[in-house]
Amino acid sequence: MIKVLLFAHLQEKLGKDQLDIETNQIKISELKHKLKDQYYLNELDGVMTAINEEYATDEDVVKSGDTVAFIPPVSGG
Amino acid sequence: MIKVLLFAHLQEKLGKDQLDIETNQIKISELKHKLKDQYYLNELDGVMTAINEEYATDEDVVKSGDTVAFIPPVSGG
Amino acid sequence: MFDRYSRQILFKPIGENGQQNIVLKHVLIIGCGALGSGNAENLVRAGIGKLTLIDRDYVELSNLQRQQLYTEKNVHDQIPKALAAKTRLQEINSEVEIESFVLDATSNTLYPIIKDIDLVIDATDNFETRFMLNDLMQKQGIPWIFGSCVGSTGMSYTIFPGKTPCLQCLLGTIPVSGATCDSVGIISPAVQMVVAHQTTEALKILVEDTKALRTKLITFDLWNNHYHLINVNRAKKTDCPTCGKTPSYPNLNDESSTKTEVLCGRNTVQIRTSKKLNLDILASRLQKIAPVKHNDFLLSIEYESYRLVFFRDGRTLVHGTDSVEKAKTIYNQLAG
Amino acid sequence: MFDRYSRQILFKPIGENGQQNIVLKHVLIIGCGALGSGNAENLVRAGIGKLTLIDRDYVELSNLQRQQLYTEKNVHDQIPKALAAKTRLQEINSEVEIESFVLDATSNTLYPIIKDIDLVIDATDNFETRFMLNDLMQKQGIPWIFGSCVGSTGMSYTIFPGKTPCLQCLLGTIPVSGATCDSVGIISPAVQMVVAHQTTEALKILVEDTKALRTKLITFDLWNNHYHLINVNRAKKTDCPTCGKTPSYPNLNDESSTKTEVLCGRNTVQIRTSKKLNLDILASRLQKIAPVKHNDFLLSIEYESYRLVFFRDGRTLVHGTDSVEKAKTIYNQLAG
Repeated sequence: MIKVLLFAHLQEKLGKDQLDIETNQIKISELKHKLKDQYYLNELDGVMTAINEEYATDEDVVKSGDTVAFIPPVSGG
Repeated sequence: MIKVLLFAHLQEKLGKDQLDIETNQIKISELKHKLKDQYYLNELDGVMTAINEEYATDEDVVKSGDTVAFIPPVSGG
Repeated sequence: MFDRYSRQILFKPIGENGQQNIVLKHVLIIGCGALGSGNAENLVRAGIGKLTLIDRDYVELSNLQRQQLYTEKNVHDQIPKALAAKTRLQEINSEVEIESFVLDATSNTLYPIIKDIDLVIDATDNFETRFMLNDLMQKQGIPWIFGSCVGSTGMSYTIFPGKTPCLQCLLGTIPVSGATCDSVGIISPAVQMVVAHQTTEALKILVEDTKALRTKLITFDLWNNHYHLINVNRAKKTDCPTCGKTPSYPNLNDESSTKTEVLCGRNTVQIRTSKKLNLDILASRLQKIAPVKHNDFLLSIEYESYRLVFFRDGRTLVHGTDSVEKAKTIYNQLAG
Repeated sequence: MFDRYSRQILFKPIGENGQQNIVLKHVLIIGCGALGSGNAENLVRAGIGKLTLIDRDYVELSNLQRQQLYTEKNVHDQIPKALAAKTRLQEINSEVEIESFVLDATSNTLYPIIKDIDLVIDATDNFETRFMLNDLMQKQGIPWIFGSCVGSTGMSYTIFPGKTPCLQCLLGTIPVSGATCDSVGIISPAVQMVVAHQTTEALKILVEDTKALRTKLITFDLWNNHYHLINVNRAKKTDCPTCGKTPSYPNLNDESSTKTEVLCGRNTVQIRTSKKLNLDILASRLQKIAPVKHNDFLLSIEYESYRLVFFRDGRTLVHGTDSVEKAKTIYNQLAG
């Protein structure tokens, strides 16, 4: 199982701040696809990704037990 | 191994903010004794203790792999 | 009507309804130092209905480094913090009703103030006052938000009578900690971190979004890059003398009419009497001894190596000693 | 000399030496909104040697909820933020040298300002300016502290040219995010959290305690009780167009002499020309059309359903539309 944390407007779109995804391992790019398909989270392009609090790219692979965070940059100041 | 985090003046007294203690399990009261003996941390009375971010008492037992935090209350405002 | 709060109303968990709630609420902030300044400014900018402030001190030069409501002019004029705070806060938002008291926060002075208070924010600088407050809040059933800071560290926890552990549960006894801002210093961001957490929880309570409440104790160290959330549910004690089944409220003892107190780390003793001081009479007496500075609220005089500040409410600060005996001697020489 | 900074000098990682360093340093803050106000006040209270402020906007009523330097009087007088900020900051600390510019922060306006700057604090409200700043800081080798906030969330990261990944490495391209304070709102504690982290890292840099630097990106959500530190070392790209081996600085393109910009979520268009405006001449012309409000820095007029604000530096804000075409039409009708 993979734990997915969502921030800012992704949270609002989904109505909650975390999700559990049942899979053993998945590439970040595939995980994004999955979330776009299942939850209409089209805002996942251009967000920062972290696996277990480490910066990750679309090519990285996440494994069962890992926590993935999708962090959309916010612009206000 | 047990990871010990120290805050505020405990940190200053020790000169660092964490310690590793080589043991399989130990009661918090014994761990405090050990630290008082080895590092002269007499300020450990009256500090809050947490094991893995959960409030703990002197009677609780900490096991290898756990993180113990000693948090002295600060009074300023 | 709510144009000035538009950015806060746009924030979904507040919205129009939340703002309507905020405008109806009454918050008491105890202490107008660093944490008190920050929280008061936040709540006033957020449009709180009514704010009550209580503080016993006046603005000093070394406060300016971290106490955001005050200016050099306040230092020069030796204005009590509760009044300087009110003046600045009304310039920021004239719509908010602000009440301010230049008083020691004791159970005696707080009783008449807290009757219609929705929430109390702890901005005191010592655990004696916090334990008294803890008893009083449990007795009255008012939620309060503990906060403290020193150096680059701080902590905060929200206490709901009947629901959460209380301060007595968490700490057992009044901590004997040498770490005050006056002994090991403080940087202003540590203040703001605590303020940010206190104001956020205050807003959640004021807009009645209780399921969003943090429930955990936070502790952080900005210089050493630590931030921890501690689950303290287990700390609740059924035999707690404050929030247990048969509370005795051990910190609500009557205060004697004259009391002295060493202000930790400040090289200052406070002497408190129950009778008010007539500052005009005192001024005319003291100016024969040394030049006095005098405004509506206090009178200060340099005498030998000491500086004494007399307040209208009957308190005197003797700066330049941490000996109660010495302070009393000087006090009696001048005002006895 | 350092009596007013005594609580900060007592803090061991600063001390006397650190304070001596702070007093010699020169910081530039870009933007005097919420983050800019908070950071500027902190640094001025901390005794920074010299502070330079740049902001293009003036104080509006909806700013007061979270922008801590401003009052109702500033709103009434329509004072540019950079100037209102300076006035308040000097009341707080008259010893600090403060320079303020009512200007758009562009590579053209920043070049002459940054020559002896030790550190830049990002307090802008959009990523276009941040990417330009990222290029400029890499080119000049100046460290800067990214910060942003919206709703109850925020983030911050410290960028050292030659050492850390840059903003381009982290984000790839300028993000197209709809989430601004003007679209989804903001609460003041989110501002203070970012400010607390920016000021702390600034103090570490100013006192040259680089080994204490956080190095990780923080992101938090105060309403939902999240706080994360993300290790971003892996993000550094050797072929980055800004900080890579052969930088092209893609965001430092020349700005054309007239430029329009929709201010996201504010229903406002900014029109920028390279020639300064003579506000007196403009006032005498426009007051035949409608009543004008006019001070030394700007002139405002209500016209049909629009409000136009003309700045002396050649910029005009057209409030009441987000159509560039419409804004240009109105502008040309009045000032063309």
